[in-house]
Amino acid sequence: MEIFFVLGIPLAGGLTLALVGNRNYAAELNSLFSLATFLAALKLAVRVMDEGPLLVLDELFFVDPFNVFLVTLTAFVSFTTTLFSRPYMRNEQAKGKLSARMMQLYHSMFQAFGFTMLLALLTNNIGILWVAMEAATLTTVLLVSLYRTPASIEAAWKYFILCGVGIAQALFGTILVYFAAERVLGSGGTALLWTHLYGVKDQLEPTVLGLAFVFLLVGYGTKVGLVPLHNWLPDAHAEGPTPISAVLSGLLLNVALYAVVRSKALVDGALGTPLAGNLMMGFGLLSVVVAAFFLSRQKDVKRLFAYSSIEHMGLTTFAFGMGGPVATFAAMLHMTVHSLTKSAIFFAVGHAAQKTGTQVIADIRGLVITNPTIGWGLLLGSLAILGMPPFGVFASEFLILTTAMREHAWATPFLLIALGVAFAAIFGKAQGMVFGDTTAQRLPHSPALVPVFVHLALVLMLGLYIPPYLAAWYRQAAQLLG
Amino acid sequence: MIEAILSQLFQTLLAVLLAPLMLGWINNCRAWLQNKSAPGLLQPYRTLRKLFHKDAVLAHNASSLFRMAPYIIFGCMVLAASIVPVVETNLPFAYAADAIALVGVFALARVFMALAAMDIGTAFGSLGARREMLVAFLAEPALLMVLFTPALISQSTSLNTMVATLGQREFALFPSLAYAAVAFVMVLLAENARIPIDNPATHLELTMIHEAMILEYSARHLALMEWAAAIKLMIYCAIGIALFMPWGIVAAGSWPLLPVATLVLAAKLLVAGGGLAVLETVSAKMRIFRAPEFLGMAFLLGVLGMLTHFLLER
Amino acid sequence: MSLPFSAQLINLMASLLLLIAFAMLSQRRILSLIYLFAWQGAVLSANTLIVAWTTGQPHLYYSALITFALKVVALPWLLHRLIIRLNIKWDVETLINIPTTMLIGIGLVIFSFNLALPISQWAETITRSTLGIAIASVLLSFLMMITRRKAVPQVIGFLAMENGLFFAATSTTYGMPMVVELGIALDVLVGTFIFGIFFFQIRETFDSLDIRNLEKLKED
Amino acid sequence: MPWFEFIPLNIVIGIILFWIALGVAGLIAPSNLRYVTHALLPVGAVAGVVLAAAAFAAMTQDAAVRVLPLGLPDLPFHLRLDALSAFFLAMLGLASAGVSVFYSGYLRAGEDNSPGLTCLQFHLFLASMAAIFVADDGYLFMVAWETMALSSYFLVTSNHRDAVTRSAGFLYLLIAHVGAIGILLCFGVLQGGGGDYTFATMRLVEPASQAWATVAYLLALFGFGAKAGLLPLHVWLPEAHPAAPSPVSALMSGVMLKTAIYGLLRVTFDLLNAQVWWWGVLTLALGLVTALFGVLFAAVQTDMKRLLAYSSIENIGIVLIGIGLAVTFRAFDMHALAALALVAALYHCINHAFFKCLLFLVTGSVLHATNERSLGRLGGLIHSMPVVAWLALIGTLAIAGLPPLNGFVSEWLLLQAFLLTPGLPNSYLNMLVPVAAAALALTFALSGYVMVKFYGVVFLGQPREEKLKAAHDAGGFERVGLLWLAVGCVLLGVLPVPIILQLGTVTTQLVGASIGDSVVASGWLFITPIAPERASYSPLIFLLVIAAVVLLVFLLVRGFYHGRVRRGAAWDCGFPLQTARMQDTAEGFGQPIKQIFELFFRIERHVPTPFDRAPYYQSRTEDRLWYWLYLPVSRAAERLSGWIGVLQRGRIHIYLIYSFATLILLLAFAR
Repeated sequence: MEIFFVLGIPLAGGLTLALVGNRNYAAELNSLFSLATFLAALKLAVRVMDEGPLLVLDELFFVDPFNVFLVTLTAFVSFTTTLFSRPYMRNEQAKGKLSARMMQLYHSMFQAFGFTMLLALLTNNIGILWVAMEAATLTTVLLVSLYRTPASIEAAWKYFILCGVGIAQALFGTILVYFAAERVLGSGGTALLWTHLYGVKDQLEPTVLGLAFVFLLVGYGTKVGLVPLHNWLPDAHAEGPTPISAVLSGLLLNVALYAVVRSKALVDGALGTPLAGNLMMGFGLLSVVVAAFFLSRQKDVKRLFAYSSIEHMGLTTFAFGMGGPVATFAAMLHMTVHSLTKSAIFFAVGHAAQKTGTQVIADIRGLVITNPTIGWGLLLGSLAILGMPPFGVFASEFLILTTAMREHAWATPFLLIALGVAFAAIFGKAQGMVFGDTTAQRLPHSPALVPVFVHLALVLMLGLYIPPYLAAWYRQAAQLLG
Repeated sequence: MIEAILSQLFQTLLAVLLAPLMLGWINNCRAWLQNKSAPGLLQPYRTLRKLFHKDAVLAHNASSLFRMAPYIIFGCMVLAASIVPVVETNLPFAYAADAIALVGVFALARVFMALAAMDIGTAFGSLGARREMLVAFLAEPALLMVLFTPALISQSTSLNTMVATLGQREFALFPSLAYAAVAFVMVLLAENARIPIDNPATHLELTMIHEAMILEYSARHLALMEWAAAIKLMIYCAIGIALFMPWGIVAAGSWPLLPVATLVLAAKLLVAGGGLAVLETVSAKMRIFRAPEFLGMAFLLGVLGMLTHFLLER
Repeated sequence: MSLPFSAQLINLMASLLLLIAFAMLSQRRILSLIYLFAWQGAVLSANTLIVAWTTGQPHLYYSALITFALKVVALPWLLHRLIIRLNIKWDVETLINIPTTMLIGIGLVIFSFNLALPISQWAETITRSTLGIAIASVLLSFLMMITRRKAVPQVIGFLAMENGLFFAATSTTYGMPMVVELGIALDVLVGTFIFGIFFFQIRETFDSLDIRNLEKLKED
Repeated sequence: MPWFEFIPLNIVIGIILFWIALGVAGLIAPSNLRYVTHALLPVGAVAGVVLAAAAFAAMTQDAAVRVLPLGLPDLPFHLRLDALSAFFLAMLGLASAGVSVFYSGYLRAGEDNSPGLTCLQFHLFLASMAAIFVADDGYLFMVAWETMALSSYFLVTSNHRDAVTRSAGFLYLLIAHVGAIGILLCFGVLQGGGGDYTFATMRLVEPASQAWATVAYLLALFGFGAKAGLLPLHVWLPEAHPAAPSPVSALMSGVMLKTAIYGLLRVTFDLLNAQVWWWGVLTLALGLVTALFGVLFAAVQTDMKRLLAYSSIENIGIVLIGIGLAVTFRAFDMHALAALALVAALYHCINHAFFKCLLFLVTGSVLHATNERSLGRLGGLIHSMPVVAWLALIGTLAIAGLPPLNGFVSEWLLLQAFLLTPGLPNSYLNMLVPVAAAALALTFALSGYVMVKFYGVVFLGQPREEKLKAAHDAGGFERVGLLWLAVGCVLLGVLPVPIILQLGTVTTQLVGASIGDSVVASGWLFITPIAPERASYSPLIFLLVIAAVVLLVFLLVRGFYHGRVRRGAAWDCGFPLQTARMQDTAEGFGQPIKQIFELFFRIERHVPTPFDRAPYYQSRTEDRLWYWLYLPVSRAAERLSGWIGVLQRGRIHIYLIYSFATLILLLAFAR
């Protein structure tokens, strides 16, 4: 039952806001819908944890620990994002950057985007999954070009074309899977349902699934932002409004990765060879290294952290690729902490950029003096994302690195170098922005950064104490993925 | 127990009291060798007495450290004198410090002297202190190396055991000891501010090392400094003797043999003093920056001594 | 060899599709690109009809209908209006000159046939041999997107890729379930609308649809 | 086990939590100075003493273990308090007590961060170090380790308005982080697999092969070396220490560097089930180079805190020499000798903790009194701040390794260990030993040189600046802190035997032997590592004799002659005016070293010619390694990122080609 709320509320929200999104209470309404969604998601999660996986609406939707934790995460982060975006977007509007119609578009699309992601997570049908993923692109692409600046339009165009093309490959992959499954499950709906596919995964034709996985990996991998398919990501993050950057980084990438991981679980069963895992490890490692070296040359804050997202997605992909209970556990933990931390950072960055009126790193100085909350938020966030204990990111990196050292020692030198370079790059720039003397006056009112510190607090907690509930959650999910 | 204490006192006093005499003897030898009229053996004593009687003049800037230093330095030297087996081994105090600690004592004294020299804050005092430390940081490890060679031979760093093993052993040639001996002489010259490193008789500030450091001292402080220097020289000779010609040193408490030992010592000291005088006469003082080379050589010889020990004697 | 008539028809359609794909690859005029695109759609829906008729699967009729409505009528009309409004009929010369593109295209076709071979042997649909063509047409439209400099042809290439996929779906698996078909169709429609919006945005910001204006965001 | 027993481990945990609580309490009234300085910091100092007491109690008991319901689900925080941890905890407690008290006198309003924030960071720093010493699983260890790095980083950059400070902090945290990754990978090798990172398991796991064991050891050496300032990973040290507030530099130098030593010992002797003799030789060699390098650079510094920082590098090198010897001895199953070398190393650790903290605090007092860090502008402070000067003298003599103070004890033990190496069955090693011993001796002598320079230039002579005459002496809290540490130096120097006996338990735990029994062979008065006739040293007698003689001579002189004193001008050697600027400077002191050891330094001199309009002399001495290692690496990284940047030229066609090529390649690969 909750499932309908989880999906229905954002949908309804999207439609309502499409009508009233330009009113000045729209932002509150937006938060309200997201809150409701989040509560429903919680309820759903509790139920799943108690009663185990469930299938509804003749198997159209299914919920198991793996996706329900992502559902909750998604709902939560989009809720906090709405909290952040309320003052942020208002300021943008006040600055005259955005018209009322834009706000309308923004609000309704935000909800719609949430809906698509939840749909992608909850659906049992790989076809619908694809549809939802494509829809996610469609809903965000106009938001990326919201400001109508040449740069933003260019970014949106690239985003659209590259993701569109990528997703098209994913569709081909889906077709191939269906093609293979049909032989076993017979034509008709069931051949597209995860639940059934997993049941027969060892009978599926290996050659077909091998090809299928390649298409799926290239397709959804584009959305995950794996190098060399990542090129849309930094532009889209840098040019879109900050709340969108936050949800893109924090959520969309996760959902795409979710699709890849699901497919991997399927393909592994069929192939019996570590092909899928190796591919993912390869892509992951490449992404980590390349992104790390990109980091050191960034001049734009949001671009900087966009690349860091690529790096972390690479790390997560690498971990999933390694497989095994520890690595998978670590990977899921990393998904969680990354989306929490990264969105928090984007909140802080957004405020900083708004206050200083620039996204150029070199022009932002001494935030702790002008604006302590933002400054500390940004600094702690950067340190957290760099894997500094006691923040949670460290926990997952610890598990990933140690496991890699044990099972794939060849990869560790690259990881060592990449993490070192990434640290030098991000930390050097963050320090420069946060510390130092500044001519800027202390700003009259520093924004309430509740979401930032809520997220950081959560991440901190995950570093020191993972609630048994959550742990059980991860474990079951890890089991699910074999 | 009492005997031990007595013999300890005897040796210590012997060393402390005879030190100026030794100095006098060296000066005399040098005077003779250089066709000068000798000041007389007891001249150092007269000087000391005169100095003790004078009123001390302190620079305005002198701190209490400056006034303490002479006493501490003197104390160090006395301690050294009571550690080193000059005439007797197995002295009670000897266990309080071994060869390494002995080097430590000298270092302590030197540091205080250098600090005292810097205390006044005149150009020459600090310059002297710097030069002294420069000489020291090369001489000190060299001395350690010299001491390590016999330490390795006798499997011990305690001077007693060293002297005992070296003394009681049947006559055997130790090439390593030869190296050590040469190195030791060089260190001795450097540490006691003799030519070719320093000239005790100079009165040109720019060339001084030791003299420059005690430039500000007068009266009793100066006396103690001079005396300490004399004791130091004495001890060095004693160490050399104990290590490289250890025959005739008796165990503590054997009173009947004591006079003999003392005479033997006296004889050796005479020889050593003469030798020193000769060395100082035939060689000339070097520029200050030749000193590192000189001491580096000594250092090297010390290490070579140890190496040869490992190569040939095991 | 004697294939059933329907299979021959399907193969004919497939080869037509491939032919059109090549034609699009070599076409410089935008207007005729759109016509070609419409033709592709027509072939596609015809193919779907044939498959539906031979296999007697009702939902394929619907999807054939949708295809026709969407890809033969709606989208071409939409695009046509767009380029009339934006009055751009000509594409400037492509990135890589046409013959080279053709050669690469042929290479791709060989590659995809080899790729499809093991699968086709394993499959037993009457349309199995067309999988290779499906892959080929997808890759060809991909190539087309790469080589075009203006926005509109790129989009057409994108849609053509969609067609290829659709073809693959119908020919290899007798079509996806209805839900998915509808979803995909919806996405394509919306996508095209958004593309339309973009054309105007790009146009009014850069007063030209040349993608060379969209090369500012880069690492320097 | 009941939730709380009154055993040392629980007390230690309690102290850790208490410190954290104190830190948080600082945030209640962040800007209230008196609240922080007169309430929180002194209480923290008391906690330190308690910690030390608990640790001492623990050294005699056998290891206690406790698991906290925190950390990763499969890996709750494991804590363990054994002799090794206890020793380092004691060191931390004692040193931190002194520093905390000093800090409460040192902290000023308006400087750097708000007092409350500083208080938080400071106590987090202390707590994390304590946590490192009791951590018993890889995760907790790493968490504590990085927390320590982080908190100290914030303390270092507390004056972040200064660009130099910022870059120093950046360099520090960067190297710390890379080192941490090294340690992490080391744990990755040692782990039991299946997410089991407890030390208990690591102790049992046999390394897969000799090669893997070596990898683990080298990773540990790299990781911990980066924190300890082992060459060539030392560059952050002389930058970070001067930048930090003096009490922080004191803790970083005195205690934090020892956490690295602790970690190395823990891994090498406890967790890693393998012994290879050349590990020891490698460590020994690195230690020697580090020590010599450190002392040489200390000799040419003109900033008093930099000088002390380099001297820290030297002392760490000395400790590593001891560890290297121990590893080698143990590899040849000469456990007693390994114990001796280890005792020397550990004793030097605690010595260094005391005298280095003392000296850094002294620089703090001087800094506050004069606002000068440059040796070229100090001097003559013994007149204006006598208390600090005399306490500093103790530290100076101690660090210079002079008897009867504590520095000498460890040096003595270390040289003894060297003199015993002839027992080694490997002739090459026997050849190396004299050279190593020589280098060590040279290091000791040079440290004497450095310290005379330090003390003489700062406290003696005439004030080089007018304002120095107005310098005020340290305040009450500061004096207490200094006194505490100075007394520590003296006691450690004069009564070493009890501590060496305590160390027996540590060495027994690590190398299965102790020199305790032979030490007490001839009473508590004498240290006799092996046997009285082999070597013996009694600092107490040493001190008493000197004191007695001094007293006696003083009385005699006074008795027989007189104590009359007149004051007069200093002898000017015929130079009419002698100004304070004519004293020998720090530069001057460094000059001979530069000349003799020229190849170590990278010297840029500007010497004026007679024809200069505005003649000036300038000489910059830099670290060659910086130019040989660090700059090339960073340049390489830049170049690489330059190349990679080419990937993203902004052309969508190119991007499509990437996707296309990837697809084709993968398809070709997947068939």
